[in-house]
Amino acid sequence: MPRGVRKPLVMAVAAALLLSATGCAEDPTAASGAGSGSTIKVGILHSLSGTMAISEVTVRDAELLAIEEINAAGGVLGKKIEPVVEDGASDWPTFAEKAQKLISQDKVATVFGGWTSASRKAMLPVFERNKALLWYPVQYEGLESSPYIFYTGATTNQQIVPGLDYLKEQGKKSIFLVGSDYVFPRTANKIIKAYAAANGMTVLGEEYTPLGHTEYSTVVNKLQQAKPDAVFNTLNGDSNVAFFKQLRSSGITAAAMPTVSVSVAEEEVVGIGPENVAGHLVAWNYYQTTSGARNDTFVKAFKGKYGAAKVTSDPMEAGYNAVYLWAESVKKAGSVEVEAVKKASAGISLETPEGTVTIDGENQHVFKTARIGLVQPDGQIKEVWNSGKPIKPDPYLKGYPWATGLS
Amino acid sequence: MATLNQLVIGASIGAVLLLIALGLTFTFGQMGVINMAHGEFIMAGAYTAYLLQPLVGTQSVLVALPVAFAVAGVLGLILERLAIRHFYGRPLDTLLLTWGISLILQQVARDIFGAPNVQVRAPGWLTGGLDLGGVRLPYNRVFIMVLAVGCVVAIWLYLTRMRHGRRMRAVMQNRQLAAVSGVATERVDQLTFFIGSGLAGVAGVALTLIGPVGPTLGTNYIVDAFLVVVAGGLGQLRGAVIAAFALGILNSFVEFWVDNGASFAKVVVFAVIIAFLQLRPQGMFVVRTRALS
Amino acid sequence: MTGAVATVPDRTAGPGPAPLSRSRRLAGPALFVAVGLLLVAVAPAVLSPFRLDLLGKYLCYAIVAVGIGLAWGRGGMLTLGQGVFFGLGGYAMGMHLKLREAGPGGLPDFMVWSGVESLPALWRPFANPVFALAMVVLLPVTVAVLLGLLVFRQRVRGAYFAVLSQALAAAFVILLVGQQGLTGGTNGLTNFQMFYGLDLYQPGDKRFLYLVVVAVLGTMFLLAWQLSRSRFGQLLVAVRDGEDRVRFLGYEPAVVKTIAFAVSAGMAGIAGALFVPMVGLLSPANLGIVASLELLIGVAIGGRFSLAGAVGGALLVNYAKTIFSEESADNWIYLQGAMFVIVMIWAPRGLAGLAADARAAVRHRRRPPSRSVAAPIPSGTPSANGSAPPGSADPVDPARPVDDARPADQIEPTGVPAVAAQRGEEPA
Amino acid sequence: MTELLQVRGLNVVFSGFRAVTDLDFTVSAGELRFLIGPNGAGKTTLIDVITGLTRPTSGSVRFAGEELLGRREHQIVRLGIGRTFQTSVVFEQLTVLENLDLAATFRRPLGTLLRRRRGIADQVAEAMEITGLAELAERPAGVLSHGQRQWLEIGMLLAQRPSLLLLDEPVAGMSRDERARTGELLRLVAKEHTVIVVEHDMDFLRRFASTVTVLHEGRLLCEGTVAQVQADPRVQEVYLGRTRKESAELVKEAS
Repeated sequence: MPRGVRKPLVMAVAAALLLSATGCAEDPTAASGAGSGSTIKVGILHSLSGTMAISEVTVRDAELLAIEEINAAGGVLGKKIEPVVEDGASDWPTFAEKAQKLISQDKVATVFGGWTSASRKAMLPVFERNKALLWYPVQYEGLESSPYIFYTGATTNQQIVPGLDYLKEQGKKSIFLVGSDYVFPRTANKIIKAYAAANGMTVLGEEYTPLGHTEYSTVVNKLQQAKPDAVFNTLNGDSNVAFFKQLRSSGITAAAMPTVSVSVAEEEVVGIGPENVAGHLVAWNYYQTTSGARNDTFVKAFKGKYGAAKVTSDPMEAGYNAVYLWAESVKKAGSVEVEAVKKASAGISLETPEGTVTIDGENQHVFKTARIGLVQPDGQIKEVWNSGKPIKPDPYLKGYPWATGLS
Repeated sequence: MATLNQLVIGASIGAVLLLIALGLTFTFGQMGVINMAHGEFIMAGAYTAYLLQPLVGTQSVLVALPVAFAVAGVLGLILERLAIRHFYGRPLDTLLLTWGISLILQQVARDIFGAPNVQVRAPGWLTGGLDLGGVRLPYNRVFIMVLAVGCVVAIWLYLTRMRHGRRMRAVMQNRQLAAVSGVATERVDQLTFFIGSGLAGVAGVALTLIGPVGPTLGTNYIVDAFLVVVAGGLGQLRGAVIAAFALGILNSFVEFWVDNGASFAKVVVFAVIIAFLQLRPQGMFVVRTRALS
Repeated sequence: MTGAVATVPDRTAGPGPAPLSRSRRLAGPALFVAVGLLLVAVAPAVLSPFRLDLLGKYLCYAIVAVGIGLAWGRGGMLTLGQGVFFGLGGYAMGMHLKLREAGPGGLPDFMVWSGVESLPALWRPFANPVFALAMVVLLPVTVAVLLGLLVFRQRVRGAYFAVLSQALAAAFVILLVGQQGLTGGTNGLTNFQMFYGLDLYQPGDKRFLYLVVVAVLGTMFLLAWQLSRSRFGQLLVAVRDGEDRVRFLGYEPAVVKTIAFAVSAGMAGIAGALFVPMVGLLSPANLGIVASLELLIGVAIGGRFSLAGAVGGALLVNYAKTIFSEESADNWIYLQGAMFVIVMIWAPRGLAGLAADARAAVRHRRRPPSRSVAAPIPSGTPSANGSAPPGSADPVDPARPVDDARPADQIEPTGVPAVAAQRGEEPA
Repeated sequence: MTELLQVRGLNVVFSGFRAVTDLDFTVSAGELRFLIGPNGAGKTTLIDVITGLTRPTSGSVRFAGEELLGRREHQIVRLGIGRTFQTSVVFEQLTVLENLDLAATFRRPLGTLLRRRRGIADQVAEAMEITGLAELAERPAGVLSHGQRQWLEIGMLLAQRPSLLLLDEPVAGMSRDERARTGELLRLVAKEHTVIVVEHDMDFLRRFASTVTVLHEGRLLCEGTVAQVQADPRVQEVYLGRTRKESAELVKEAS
């Protein structure tokens, strides 16, 4: 054989080996995940690297804590839950890729994951196509109800609308909207504007900044010019730190111009610095300070596992709840089979750190109590108002006359 | 009044841009190294302030300035010694190398300090603001502007008055000539990298006053920093100063006059730089070496 | 003496490119056919649909890599904004597919939840499949030509060009994200069902799509190969090694560069258009700074001076990313970062460079591969201050065959134009 | 004789420094003109202006009736003006043949650009012959000696079929033998082309020059045959009327 031809052949053989190695990675025994064998595999898919890791890593931690607790209590259907953790890397196609991998390679029973709307939208077709389940633990912009997704965070009528109700109750007549430039803030602000129009509030301005933006002096100057009664803040991640630091140093106080934030929880408060955000309002369904024995055990367990300095927050709690809600549904269904679990889930009610949550079988969202909180100088959030009872999820805002035409 | 305010804001944005770009004018300007890890040196400076906090309390920002300079400088020196020095003569490759390093440094920060942002408290005396006839300039902005100007003056003095500095300038202007004139260019390169990276550390400390402190801190600033250097001209202190303030003011006005202008401003800045390069292809100031005859 | 623009016919007599031994001449085509067979026949048979989809995705990136190999490896243009062209092609295709599957009122899903009430005029022509296909190529090519003429004519190059192209990617992403009603914002375009009659939910149809991707990659590879062995390819290398000197050959280097840049942009656009049905979504995250850098890094690792290296590198880097992150979700970034650093330091010409050195070592047995690996090579653009990079005193690698047209071959740039020094230009 | 190149009222100022002042300069078709002068006289600047590398402050440069100012370098090349550089620049990765072929390429139809080179074009063969590089045709240009590189550059010029050649110090750094060979080459080339040579080497000048133009501090000092110029007291002053040391250096440099 001529020497020149040998090398390509060698390379071809090497490539074939590589490819077949990939093929082998599809371990046929992986099929055990969905029920046979001694464990039940579940996927956990959050960004552990990239810009979104800031928020998502602790949600993963909370979900792993829930799995550990359930296993300690005997698991489900007599089997231990085995988490398979993947990194979404703050990249939406990666979320889709890893979701597919968890479903078809690891054969997981369900997946807990996602944070941004974009990651959810990327994963949605994967789960619908494979008829697999995703539990999505973050408050979001609504207008969605996939039969293969369970939404354990708030939809708009459980967070944004109560926030607006609260401002109205406080006599705030004019608001200014500040948000990051992506889907959640834009949709949220559309809802806010419709609400304001119907409730005699004026929207003095609407500003969006790119994700990761850190220069807010101009936005603050616009606020100073517009002098709104309150600011509705839908900024995400890093931008909140810059916004609040710069808001404070410009001399605008929370008393003169309070902001209501929907993406600032205990964890973000630490990064912003409590002194920079103290006195401002936030809207969530859960705070670390929420009273109740169930929350006390959750906070204690979380600090016990991850360190006393750690705080708990709404998305973490929603992720934690998601695992328990799934486990409860599996127990009720007596199987991890997707359709059975979906069927069994309707109406499941659970005592969680935020209080009682119930799965709404109609849209696979959960009933949640809305809570408005005031950030304290120590970094904790004090509840100043709540909705009294869990609010029925209404992702398309069908029950709100002013919202017709939004979807 | 709003206009005046925007001018002040523009200047303070310019000061931030200048601080983050200053180090790059050296490493990019003199050595042609496209250091994508420059952002992570900024991050290292910010975390230095965070680490010093429990030791020295709320004055940590002041103490952190020299310490962060040293920390980031040493990081830069290590990078130069271990990797970049293999790359002289092919500067573009350094981009890929330093990008890999920046990925690693981010992950290191995530593993050491955790993924969420951490808090660096500003000293009490930086919390107020200066009233300039109705325009309020926060003290922390004043501090950053003073710091930026201070850094520029220090560098200028260093480059013109000190022997080491003059050597650095010589290498910047004509590496070969400097080498044959007996300047140890390799030593100068190390020093340049130390100073350039150290300046990133200083910028990092300053940024704790106005922005987030987290593993991805650097990625928020790196592109802006490069644009300043490109618009200013390679290795040109004067160009970098003018470019930083021009871009800062441009940014602040576009953002103010256009509704929802923050995104738009970034696009405008890019367009303006492209247009500007049509007039001045080599940046604002070019070292002129007359054609040799 | 007349200086007339008379065209001189090629003489047929006289030596052409130096003849090669038969085996060496066949090595390139043999490799091409072997890899082709592997991709067409073996991979679909061996891989699960999930893995085949992933391979299809890598191949889309490999198409971009071919273009980068041309623009950067041959032309010396370090383009950090290739994601923009990938995105333009991808969005052109995505818009068409979305319109095909549009819900009530002819609106794509994201417009419904973004509150857009009637189809924007910009979208309308994309309903036409032919128009969409044409735009896949024309949009990126047009942008590349405009940008190329603007910056190359002004002699913006080297690091300047790199930074500008990076800023282009940043600005493009911001534009896309800011026009949510028009582009789907950060979410991008998701949830595709059909692609020109192929049902993307059917494994069989998906496999066919995969074969289409393989065929396109093969075609693009051959196109780039022909271009780089042609006179244009030599001119491109000449521009890379001595842009200012090329002016005195009667060519405007800006035009030569712009053409190569536009071809690479067109390839990226085609890759983006295939990526959309292959992966099922396209978002600004696929075209930003990081995505563009990842496209580039594959080429660097594979070996930018070799088109085959570029393709192999793109496949390897993306495969490694998948495998690293599956094996170690917490620490894969370290592995990835380390891979970049190690290759850049110890194999500056990439894996193809290593392979060439190994070949040379075997053939000549006179120079161990380690030496030429460690020998620094100059960057793709000439260092205009006239400083010769170390090692350029012996610029001719014995590994370099006389005929540089074969894809696996190495063409190292050297060239240190004194012209630039005379113009008082800064090191690029 | 027809005037091929006319430079009129040329001024070049580099940030305050007057490199060329009010220069008038004419070269007729078929001439072999030498351009000399001490360092900083403006010789290379003049060539840079003619070839479009430097934009003058004012003045006019006409070539065969066409104004050159405002044209870009490659357009000027396409008009038929070629030049070499003090430090020769060839494409080291390409072979000698490829270098020459590339230089000849712009006169070909566009379609040939997309094809591979097959065979050798006439003007390439001629250029190889005249420069004596035929034997090295398949060698990469990177391995050539300094002298061979200069010849290759001249060969590349010839392959372009220009009507005016500008050679910037073609024998600088060459050995005696190489200089002699270059001189012969120059004679051959000058038979069919108009050539302007910038040169320092007095010996070379005496042996090969016909007409000489002397520049000094950006101005035209004098013009004439070698003998005339050497006899001109102003030239002597410029070259010799300085301190002994400087002239000694000049002599050293020139040899």
